[in-house]
Amino acid sequence: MSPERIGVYVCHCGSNIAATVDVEEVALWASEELGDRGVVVARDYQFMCSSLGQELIEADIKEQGLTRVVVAACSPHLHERTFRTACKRAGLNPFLCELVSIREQVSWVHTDRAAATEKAMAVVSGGVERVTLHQPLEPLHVPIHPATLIVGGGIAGIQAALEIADSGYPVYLVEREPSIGGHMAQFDKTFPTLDCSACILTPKMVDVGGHPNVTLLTWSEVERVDGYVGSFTVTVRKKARYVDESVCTGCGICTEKCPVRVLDNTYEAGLGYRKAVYRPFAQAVPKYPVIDRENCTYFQRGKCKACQLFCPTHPKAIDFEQKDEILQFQVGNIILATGYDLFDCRRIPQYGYARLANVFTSLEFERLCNAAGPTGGKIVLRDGVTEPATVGIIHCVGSRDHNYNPYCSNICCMQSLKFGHLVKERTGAEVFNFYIDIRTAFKDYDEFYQRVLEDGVHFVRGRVAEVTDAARLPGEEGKLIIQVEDTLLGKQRRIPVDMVVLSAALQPRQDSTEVAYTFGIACSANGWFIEKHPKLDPVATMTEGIFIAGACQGPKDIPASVAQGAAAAARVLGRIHQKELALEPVRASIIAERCSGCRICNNLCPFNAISYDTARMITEINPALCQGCGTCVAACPSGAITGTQFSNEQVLAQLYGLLLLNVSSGPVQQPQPALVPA
Amino acid sequence: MNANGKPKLAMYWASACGGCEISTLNIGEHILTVDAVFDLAFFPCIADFKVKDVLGYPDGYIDLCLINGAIRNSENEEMVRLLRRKSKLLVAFGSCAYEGCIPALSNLTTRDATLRAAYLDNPSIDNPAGTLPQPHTAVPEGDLEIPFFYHTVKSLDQVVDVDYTIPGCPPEPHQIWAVLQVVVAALTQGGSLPPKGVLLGAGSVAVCEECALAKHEKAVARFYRPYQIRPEPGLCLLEQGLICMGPATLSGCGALCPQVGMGCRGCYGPLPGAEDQGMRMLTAIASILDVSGRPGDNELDLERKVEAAADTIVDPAGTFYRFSMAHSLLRRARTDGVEAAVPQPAVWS
Amino acid sequence: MSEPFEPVIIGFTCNWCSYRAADLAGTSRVKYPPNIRLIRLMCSGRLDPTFVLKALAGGADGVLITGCHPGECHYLEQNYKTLRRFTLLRRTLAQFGIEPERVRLVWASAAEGARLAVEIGKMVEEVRALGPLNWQGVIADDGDPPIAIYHPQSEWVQGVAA
Amino acid sequence: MSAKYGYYPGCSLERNAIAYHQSAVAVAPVLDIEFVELDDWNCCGATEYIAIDVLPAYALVARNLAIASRQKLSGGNQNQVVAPCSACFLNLSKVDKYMSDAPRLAANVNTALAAGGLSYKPGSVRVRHLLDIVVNDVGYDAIAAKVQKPLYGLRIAPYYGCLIVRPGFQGAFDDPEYPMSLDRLMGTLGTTVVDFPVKAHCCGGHMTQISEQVALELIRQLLQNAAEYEADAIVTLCPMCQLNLDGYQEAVNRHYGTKYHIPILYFTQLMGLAFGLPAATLGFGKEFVDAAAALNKIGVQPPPKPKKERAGKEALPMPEMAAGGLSHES
Repeated sequence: MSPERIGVYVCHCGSNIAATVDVEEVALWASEELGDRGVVVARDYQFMCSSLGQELIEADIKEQGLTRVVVAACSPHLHERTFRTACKRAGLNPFLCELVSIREQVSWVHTDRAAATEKAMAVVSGGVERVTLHQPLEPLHVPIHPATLIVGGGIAGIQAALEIADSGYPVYLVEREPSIGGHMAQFDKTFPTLDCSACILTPKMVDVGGHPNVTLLTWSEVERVDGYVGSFTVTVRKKARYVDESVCTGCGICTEKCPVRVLDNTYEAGLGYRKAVYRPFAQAVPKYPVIDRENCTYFQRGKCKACQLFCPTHPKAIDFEQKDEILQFQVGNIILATGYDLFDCRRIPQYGYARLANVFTSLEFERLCNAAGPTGGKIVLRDGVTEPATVGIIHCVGSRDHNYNPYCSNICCMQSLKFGHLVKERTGAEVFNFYIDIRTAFKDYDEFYQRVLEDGVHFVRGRVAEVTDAARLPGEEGKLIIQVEDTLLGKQRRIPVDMVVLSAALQPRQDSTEVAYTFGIACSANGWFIEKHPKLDPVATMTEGIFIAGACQGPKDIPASVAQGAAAAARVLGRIHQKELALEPVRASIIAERCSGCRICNNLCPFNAISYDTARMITEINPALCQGCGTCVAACPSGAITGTQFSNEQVLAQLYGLLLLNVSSGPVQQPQPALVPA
Repeated sequence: MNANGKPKLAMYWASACGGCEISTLNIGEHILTVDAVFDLAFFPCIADFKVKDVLGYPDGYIDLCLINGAIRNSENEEMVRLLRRKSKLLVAFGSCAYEGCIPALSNLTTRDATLRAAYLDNPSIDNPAGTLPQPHTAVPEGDLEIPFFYHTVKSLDQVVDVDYTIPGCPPEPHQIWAVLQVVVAALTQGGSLPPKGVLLGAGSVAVCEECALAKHEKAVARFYRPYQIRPEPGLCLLEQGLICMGPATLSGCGALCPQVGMGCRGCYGPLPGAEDQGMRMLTAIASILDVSGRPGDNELDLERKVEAAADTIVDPAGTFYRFSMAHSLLRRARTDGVEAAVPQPAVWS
Repeated sequence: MSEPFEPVIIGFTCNWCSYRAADLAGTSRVKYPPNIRLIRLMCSGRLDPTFVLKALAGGADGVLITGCHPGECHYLEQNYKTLRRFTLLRRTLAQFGIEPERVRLVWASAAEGARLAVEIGKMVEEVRALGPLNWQGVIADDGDPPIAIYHPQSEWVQGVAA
Repeated sequence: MSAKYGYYPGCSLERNAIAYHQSAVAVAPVLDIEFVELDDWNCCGATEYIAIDVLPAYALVARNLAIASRQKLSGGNQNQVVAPCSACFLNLSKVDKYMSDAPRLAANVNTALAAGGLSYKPGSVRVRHLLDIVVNDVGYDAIAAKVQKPLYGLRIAPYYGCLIVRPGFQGAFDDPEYPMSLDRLMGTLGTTVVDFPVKAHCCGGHMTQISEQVALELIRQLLQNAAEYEADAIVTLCPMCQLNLDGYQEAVNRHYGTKYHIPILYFTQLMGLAFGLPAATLGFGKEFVDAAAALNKIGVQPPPKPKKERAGKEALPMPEMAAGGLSHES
């Protein structure tokens, strides 16, 4: 007879379970067959997760003195916490309650009622055997360090930094480029309001730059993250700027005097040039320039130093001896806002990008129409002089295409409409937008579309087959001909244009898998960071303490990125206020007297929770660092490592129950080997 | 206790190699003490006892009976059942009696395959008629009988109730003497006997604790057979790619083998916390096999790399269950129709 | 026609990927045979090969081990160790005469509910074709007659044979 | 030891594309390739027969596959058959693929073949195009090493036609939208390869028989584009494309009043020239539009590098081509 008094509760879940599993039969079977395994009460109820259902459990605990509870219902990922809290209210340690799934893993996936019922019985029996061996546990409380690390200084990172810093908590904002601002800093106008991108972005950048609570680390990258939620140790490499930030006034004379002109592939998207010592753009924050080693004559050939010569500061701000700095600091939470990369249009050869001069990408066009851009905002062809008479804007380049990216990149429709409007406004050229569907789903977006229609932009519904300069009909010479099937007219069309703008897809960063690996979060197959729940928890990740915001989680526009930046900040502020966090007490621990010091387990832990004590010649596990995966438990040749909630005995007990070896009527009898003497 | 008041000692060898007897005699001059304290009631290895002598004893006559060797045939079984009845304390002495040891390795194959290998397709056999030993053979002189050769080898505790166990192949002389002293104290000066079923003459943690070789974090690209490399002295053998069962084997022998550069074979059996020595060693080896990849690697390439590394471990079942086959969770191979994949020893083929 | 053999298969899943794939199969109502019974571990790295042996010896006809795809492990790299253990285990089981189809390893991310259901269906059919494992039977029927009496006619037979 | 391939010439290479056959056979030994002609091969039905009646058309082609599979040729695990003509290549490749995809079709075809004592198991023969073997098995470096007389000064428009780049067949070996393998091959031979954007557009195929008007328009577009880029010759790898562009060039000139005089050659002919083989053995002279004028332009030194005319001060920088891509006119 088992010493425990176990309550079994089989849920109907309306008809979700009851339709395929004979829940009354399961409850009856549990009380009859599992009586001597400790089951003292077995009920079935319409909705166990309802308050009435929970009260059933609480009443039984109090009146029948239950010491264990097994609920057979939906998935533990849904209502485990609900039933554990119910037990806690009734005075029973929450970890003595087990939720076994007979909905997602039985009723919803099987059709044969008898087989499903028998499987439900086995699942309940497994739960009963397992819960018998559960130990009362207290959640692990870890302190939360008030500082926060934000990776990525785009609009999402900036928003998160401001929200947290304004609440009075320290923020480290690490940005890979010399200045924060991200892709938004490259845009001219933003949809749908046609606000000047710089006008609405720079104030926030200046706030971040000057904020007492923000430590701004630009031209820097996170190299390592150790520790766990509440106390991460972050190692950042602050690359040498060769400019002493304490002395430099940001006057820009060095950039003026620098003789070396370099093609700027990042900020100017390859359309403009910068100097070897440069500041990405005028409103850059921080205002200190950076020397680009590869192109600086001094670093390559040891002479020049023009920038240092003309630098008006004393002592000279330009310092060629500056070395990379490795910084290390403690933070409680981390927000990743690393943004996106643009699809490489060269991957679609038939659109002619990089082969036909007047084919531009969306980012190139943003620089083209930007007042601070290489052409001062004049929309011109690649020769820098001629204004286009006709412009073709192609949507979904590399998006919604099973050869490239299956997903919709969310922003290209509105961006293409914006481009159409800007061309019409500044050049009066004919504009053709080639689309599959116009997606204007958010506030004031469709109104903007109507306005662009009124501007007289032509819309051709069809995926462009080819952009070619091979003229075929008269009037096509010297033009770029867009070959497209107009699905509304139902015929092929060849539209000669002077300029083509490709609204390229948004793609995950090139190094997103490495970054995910560094921060211990998961990356989906195509590279977007995986959120904890796509609908209910989009800014958290499966890893406690790591949050994501903005385009790194999936293609989205500025309003959504700002919202997610603020949301992630709110989640972090919530954590900081709690001062400590209760973690699932699933931990591994070593039974010291059984450890022989063989060190087999020493290299198993990616969280460095396992360390060897050279003095006592045995291995120890730091419970704070241990994430509870159990790999070392299964690896220890002496069986000297055990784990709470997932000990060998508990798992084997569940197995014993699942195989119905604990019930007389079970399918497989454990025959006594004939040879054991009477 | 009868006539001369001296406790009666017996030592029998079932399917064994005699190594345990030699190790017992290796306790040196203490053998004189044993002779002084005990009366030998049955010790076929060193004195001419006959079965009918044992049959003549009343039940429980033998105070201490040390049985080594596995139960391979019907004679072994009869004798151990007989000695069980005639003995107060029955000790499973050595790895064969404790967990099957080398004889039990034949559980990976069948009786017929074993007999064929020994009597028919054996390189040095001359048996044109292809005769195989039979339990009963009629010969002019009469009916010849030999014990029945079992399909499955069993350990002592799978046949009779065992009081104590002394692991090891063979148990170390100093451990044997230590156990004898405890028993002698109990029998003569009324000292207390250890609780039934206890493992005597062994440590409580793995061999590594007693092993003097330097141990570090282990990452092994591949494994070698002992003849393939010459291990560096002073460094853990496992780290050099030699399979050493030390981490999964009970200490007590003083890590003799690793000190001379030979990986521990696992003869002292599993640790108290481990239910199946083979699986404990398998998962230990898998944990230090240095084959992994980075996110985005091709899964097939990864599998090929792991398979290639696993190829360097020639006979996993035989290696990891060399001594504890009879106590393994699966106990024997399934051979009905499915020809047990007995690995051909690389040396012969 | 005798009742068709219904194999019992024990499935080990990892909490972050394959268990959620099983849940997803449920929420998308993808059907698969009921012969499999799942055990949730925190990670496929938690799977001790002893569990597989215990399942087989305890009456299961097959064991399905599932986990995150290599590189997508919630604990970063623990499924590489699962793959190594599985590779060594499969070879050891082959020496015990257990067909490789009875113990399989399938990687299933949290989004591959349907694929996991298909793999389960495939495995159930393969094990059904192999027939029952019944390991207890393998251990019990060791093909030996009761004790072959040394001297059937001698008086001490009773003592020994009792 | 030279790599052996089963050789399926097809009817064209015996008649109107004899130049392709002669140049291919001449070039093979230089490339260390050996062609073993399938004995008793039959016509592949080109692009017409399949439109008339599917099953006999498949059986007709499958017979060749059956013969090839019986004739263990190039060793290795799967013997390979090379079909220089694009239509033959596509038909052999298509039949093999559809027989493996549709077992019922395979069964019907095999019952037909049984009458001749033959059968074909789908997948047992790997169908290759000649360009694929030259570019991928031999490789550009090996070819470059064999070039004795680089064809400097010759401006070439590489024309693939629409059959060999069609995606989805196991023989496909280049980008269906914008193939580059022939461009790189011609570059390796020393010619100046012009950017020929219509290089994978249709040549009209058998439309010349059904509705000449449509075919002439398609052919005109190809010739016009080649002329625009001042190509000296168009190089192709398919007898039908060669025939349409070459044979109907005069008809296009008459119909549209144009004066195109662009010879249409096979890539193997130019390879032969570059390897220093005598022109006579390469089938020159068989073409309607005489190639002599073009061939005379082959100089001894490479043409002067066209100096990039100084882009205007305000010109915006061009993104550079994908790494490794042949940048035209550079």
